[in-house]
Amino acid sequence: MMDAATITTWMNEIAGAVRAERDYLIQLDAAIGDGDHGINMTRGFDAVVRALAQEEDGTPGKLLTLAGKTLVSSVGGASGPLWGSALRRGGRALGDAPTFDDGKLVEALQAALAAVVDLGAAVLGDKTMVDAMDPAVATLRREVDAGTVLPVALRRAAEAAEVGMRATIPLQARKGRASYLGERSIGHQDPGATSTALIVRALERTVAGSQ
Amino acid sequence: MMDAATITTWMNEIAGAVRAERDYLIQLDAAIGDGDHGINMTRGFDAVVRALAQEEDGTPGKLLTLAGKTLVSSVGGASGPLWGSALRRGGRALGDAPTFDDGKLVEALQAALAAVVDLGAAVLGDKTMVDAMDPAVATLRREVDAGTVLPVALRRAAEAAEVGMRATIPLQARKGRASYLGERSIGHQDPGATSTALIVRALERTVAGSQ
Amino acid sequence: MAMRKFLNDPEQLVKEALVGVELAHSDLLRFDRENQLLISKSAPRQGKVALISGGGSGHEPLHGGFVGVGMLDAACAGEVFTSPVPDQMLAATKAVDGGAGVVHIVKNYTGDVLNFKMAADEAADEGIKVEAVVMDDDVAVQDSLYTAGRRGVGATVLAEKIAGAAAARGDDLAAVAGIVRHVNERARSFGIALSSCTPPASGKPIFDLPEGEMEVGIGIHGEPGRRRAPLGTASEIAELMVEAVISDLKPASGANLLVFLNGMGGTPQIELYLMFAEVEARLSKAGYKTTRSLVGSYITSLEMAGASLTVLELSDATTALWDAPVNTPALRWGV
Amino acid sequence: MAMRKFLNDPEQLVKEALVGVELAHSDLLRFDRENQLLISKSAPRQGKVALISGGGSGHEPLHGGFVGVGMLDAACAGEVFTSPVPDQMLAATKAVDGGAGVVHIVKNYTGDVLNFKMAADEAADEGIKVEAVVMDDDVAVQDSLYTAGRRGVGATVLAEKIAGAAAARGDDLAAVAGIVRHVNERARSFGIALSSCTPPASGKPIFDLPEGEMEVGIGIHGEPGRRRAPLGTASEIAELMVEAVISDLKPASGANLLVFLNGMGGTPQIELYLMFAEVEARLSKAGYKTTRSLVGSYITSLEMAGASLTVLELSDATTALWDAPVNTPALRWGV
Ligand SMILES: Nc1ncnc2c1ncn2[C@@H]1O[C@H](COP(=O)(O)OP(=O)(O)O)[C@@H](O)[C@H]1O
Ligand SMILES: Nc1ncnc2c1ncn2[C@@H]1O[C@H](COP(=O)(O)OP(=O)(O)O)[C@@H](O)[C@H]1O
Ligand SMILES: [Mg+2]
Ligand SMILES: [Mg+2]
Ligand SMILES: [Mg+2]
Ligand SMILES: [Mg+2]
Repeated sequence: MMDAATITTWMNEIAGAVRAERDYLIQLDAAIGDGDHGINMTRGFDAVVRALAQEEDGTPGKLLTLAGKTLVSSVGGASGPLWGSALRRGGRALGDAPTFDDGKLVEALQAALAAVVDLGAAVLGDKTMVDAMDPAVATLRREVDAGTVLPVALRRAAEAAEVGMRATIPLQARKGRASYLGERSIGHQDPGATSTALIVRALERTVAGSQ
Repeated sequence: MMDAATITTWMNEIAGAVRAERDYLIQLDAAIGDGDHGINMTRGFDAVVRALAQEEDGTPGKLLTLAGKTLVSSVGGASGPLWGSALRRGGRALGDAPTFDDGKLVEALQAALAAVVDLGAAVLGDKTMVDAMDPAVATLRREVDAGTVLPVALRRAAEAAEVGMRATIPLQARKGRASYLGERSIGHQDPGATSTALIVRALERTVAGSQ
Repeated sequence: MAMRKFLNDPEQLVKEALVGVELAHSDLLRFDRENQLLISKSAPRQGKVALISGGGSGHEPLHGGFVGVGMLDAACAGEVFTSPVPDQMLAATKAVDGGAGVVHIVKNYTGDVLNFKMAADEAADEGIKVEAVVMDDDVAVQDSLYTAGRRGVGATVLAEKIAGAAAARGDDLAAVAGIVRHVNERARSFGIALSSCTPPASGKPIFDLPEGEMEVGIGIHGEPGRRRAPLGTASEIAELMVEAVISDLKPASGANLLVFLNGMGGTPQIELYLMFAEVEARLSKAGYKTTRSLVGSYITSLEMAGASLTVLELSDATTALWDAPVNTPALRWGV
Repeated sequence: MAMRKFLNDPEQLVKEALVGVELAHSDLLRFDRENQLLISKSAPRQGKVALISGGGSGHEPLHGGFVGVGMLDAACAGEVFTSPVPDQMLAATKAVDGGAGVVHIVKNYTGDVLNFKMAADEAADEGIKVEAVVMDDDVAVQDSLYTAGRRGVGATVLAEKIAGAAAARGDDLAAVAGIVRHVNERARSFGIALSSCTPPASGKPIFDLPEGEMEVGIGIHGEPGRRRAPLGTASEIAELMVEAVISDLKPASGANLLVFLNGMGGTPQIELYLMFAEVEARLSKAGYKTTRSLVGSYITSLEMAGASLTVLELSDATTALWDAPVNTPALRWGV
C-alpha cells in the first residue's frame, strides 16, 4: 500500500529530476518553443515541494490535489494548467483514504491523463506530453491488471513513456507553441513529453525506494 | 607655374586616395571616434570632383574656393567645416590669377592651415589634423624658401606630414571626439592627421605628374 | 552568467521592473506586488465595463504600458515569455470589475488561453460576468481546427486601444467584447526577426541566426519563425509582409487602413520608419488609404531585432474609437 | 555586406527613413528633402521664437521626433553620426523664423558646433536673429578649457521640451535661449553601453565589447566610453550612474528632480524600468524628490544596448514648462 509519504517523495523526486534536467528541457523548448519549459517545471515543482512541506498530515489525495493547485498557481504557460489539472484530478481520484493501492494509482493516473486531454484537446501524435503520458498510463494499467508487481509495472510504464517521448521526434506538432513552426518542428523531441517521462521515472524510483 | 588643372587634378587625386583608404580611415576613426571619417572624406571629395567637373573654366583660386564650399556643404562632422574652410581660405589666397607659382602655393597652404586653427583652435600636439598639416606647411615653406624644386619640396612636406601623423599615436587627444576618450585615445593614430597626409601626398603626385 | 542586460536576479526581474513602472507612472496605475498586476488608478469605475489583458513579460510596453485611462484597467504580468497564472487574472478581474463585467483580451497561445480560461471560470463562480476574446491575427500560422491555430500578436495593441475607448464611453459588456472581436477579424499581422533574443532566466539566445539570414513569420516569444531565408532588402521584406497581410485580410478596395509597423525591441526607429515608408508605398499603390498609423516598438520580444506589420481595416466607428483620448504610459493623446 | 538591419542602400537610409516620418506624422510636420529637414507644420508662426536643432542621424527619435507643437520647429538630419552641414541649418532657420528670432540647440561636438556656427553666421548676414546654445551635460567627460569639453547628451531632450514650451507661450529670444542654458546648467548625464552598434555605412561594429564587460561613460555616437569595466548588476550600475551625476550636479538638498532614464536603442523597456527603480531608490534615499520622470529610448545610438541617466534639478518654472502641452511624434501630452 502507498500513502501520503509516497506522494511527497514522488513530488520531491520530480523536483530533483526537472532541476537536474532544467537546461536540457530549456534547450529542447528553445528549438521548437520559447525556451522556458525547464524554468517552468523547476519553478512549479519547487513550489510544490514547499507547499507540501507545510502540509504533512494530509491524505494522499489531498496532497496530490494541493500539488496540482500549486502548479496551476505558480507555473503559468501551457504546462502549468495541464500538469496542474492533471494532478488535481488525480488527487480527487485518490479520494479521502489514508492509503491507496496499485489499482487506485492506475485510476488516479488515468484521471490525470483525462484532465490533460480535456483541457488541451491533444491526441496521440500531436507531439505533446500526451505522447508520453498516454502509453505510460496504458502500460501501467495493462501490467497492473496482469498482476505484475508495481515496481516492475512502473519500470515498463516509464520505458513506454520514453518510447513515446522519442517517438515525438519525427512528428510535426499540432498543438502548443511548436505547432507554429509547422514542418520545422519535425526532428525535435517535445519538451513536455520529455518532462513527462521524467515524472514517470520519478514515480518508479519513489515506489522502488519504498519497497 | 601651376594653373586650374593643378587644382582639378589635385582634387581628383585626393578623391581617389581617400576612397582607396576609406576603410582604413573608418577603422582609425572607430578606434577613437565614431568611425565615419573615411565615409565623410569620400563623400566630400566625390562631391568636390563632381562640382569641379561642372566648372572647368574657373581660375585656380575660384576652383579651390568652390572645392572648399563643396566640402562645407557636403561633409558635415568636424572634418567638413575644417577642410572646407581650409580650401576656401586657400582659394582666396590664390586670388584671381590664372596661374600661381611655388611661393603662392605656400601662401595658400599657410592660409588653409590658419583657417583650420582659427576654426578648431587646435595646437600642435592636440592629436588632430593640425599635427600633420602644420609640419607639412612649415617644411614646404622652408624648402621653397631655400630654393628646392617643388616636386622635391612637396615630397619632403609629405614626409613631414607622415611623421606628424605617426607622432599622433602616443598623444592623448585634446580636441575632437577622441578627446572624450581621455587616456584611452593614447596609442592610436589620428584619422584626420592620416587623411591630411594623404592630401599632401596627393598634391605631391599632382605636381610630379605635371612636370 | 553574463548577458548584455541590466539585471540583478533573473527571478526578480519582472517584479523589480514593475516597481519601476509604478514609480514612473504613479499618476496612472499602481502595482499589486502579490498578484503581479498593474491596475489603473481609475479602476474600478462603477458601471463601466473593465478590460484586462496579460501574458508573459518581455513584450513591453504590452500590456502594462497600456494600463491607464481609455485602454486597459489592469494587466497581468507572467514571467518572461510565460503566461501568467489564473490567480493573477482572477485577482485582476475582481479588482477592476465595476459591476458591468470584465473583458479578457487573450492572445492565442495554449498557455494564455488555458490560464485565462481557468480564471474566467472561477470569476464566473464568484458572480462576475466575464467575456473572453482570443486574439489570433498572425497570418504566418496556417489556421486549422486541428492545431493551436494562429497566434495573437500586433492586433492586440489595437484591440486594447479601440475597445478601451468603447468601454470608456459606456458600451456594455457584449458590445465591448464585440469590438475586440471585430478588430481581431479585420486585422492581420506578419513578423520578421533579424536576430534572436536572450531570455534572462536561461541566459542563452533562443536560436542562432547567422548574419545575412532572417526568420520569416515569427511570433513574439523569440521563437523561430515559419522559415529561414536570406536577409532581403527593406524593400523586399516590406513586399513580403504586405503581401502576406493583405492577401489574407483582403480589405475592401480603397479601404481605410490603420497601419501598425512594430519594432521587436532591438530595432532602431530609423529602420522602423524606413520600413513604414516601404510598406506605405505598396499599400497606396494597391489603392488603400492609410488614414491612421502607429510606428514604434509596442509589442516586443525583449531585445530582438525585427519588425512586424499589422494592418487593420478601419470603419468610421473604429476610427473614432482609435482617435478617442487615451492616457497610458505607452500611448497617449487627446489628454 | 549583410547586417542585421532593415536597409536598402546605406547612403539613402536617412532620406528614406525621413519619408516614413513624414508619412506617419503628416499632421505635424513635413519633410524638406532637398535640405534633409523635418519642419513643423505650425512653423513659421509670426512673433514666436523658433527652435531648431539637429545633428547626426541614428539618435532617433532625437531630433526629428520632437518636431511639432510645443517643442522644435525644425530638425536638421545629418548622415548617421555625422553633423549636418551648415546649408541645412541655414535653410531650417529661414524656414521657421517668424521674425522673433531662432534658437539653435547644439550638442557639444566639434562637428556640430562648427557647422551650426557657420550657419548662424550666414543667418545673421541675412538679417535673422540667432541665439545658439551649446549643450554639454555629460559628466563622463572631464571639463577643461583645453579640450573639446563635455558632450551634449540627454539634457538636450529636456531642453527642447522645456524651451519649446517657453517659446510657445511667447517668451522672447533671450528668454528662450536663457531657458535652454538654464536646463543645461541644472542637468547632468552619464551613460553605459552593454554592446556596440553598427553604423550602416561601414557595416562594422564600432568597437568590440566582449560579453561580461561594459563601456562606462559613453556618449551617443557609438564611441567607446571613458573606460571598460566588468559588467555589474543593475543595482551596481545604477549606483555608478547616480553617483556620477549627483556628485557633479550637486542639487540642493531635498530638491525636486526630473529623472530621465534613457535607453540607447537596443535595450528593452523591462530593463529600463528596472534601472529606473534602482536609480529612484538611491535618489529618494539621498533625500531628493523625483517629481517628474521620463523612461524610454529618446536619444539613442542606433541599436546599441545601454542606458543613460539624466537628472535635471527642477524649479517651479521649469516644472510648469515641462507639463505644458506638447504634440510631437515622440513626446505628447496635454493635447
Ligand atoms: N494542447 C496541449 N495538450 C497537451 N500538451 C500540450 C499542449 N500544448 C502544449 N503542450 C505541452 O506543453 C509543453 C510546453 O510547455 P511550456 O514550455 O512549459 O509552456 P509554453 O509552451 O507556454 O511555453 C509542450 O512541449 C507540450 O508537450
Ligand atoms: N578642433 C579641431 N581642430 C582640428 N582638427 C580637428 C578638430 N576636431 C577634430 N579634428 C579632426 O577631425 C577628425 C575627425 O573627423 P571626422 O571623423 O570626419 O568628424 P567627426 O569627428 O565629426 O566624426 C579628427 O581625427 C581630427 O583630426
Ligand atoms: Mg515553453
Ligand atoms: Mg568621425
Ligand atoms: Mg512559455
Ligand atoms: Mg562623425
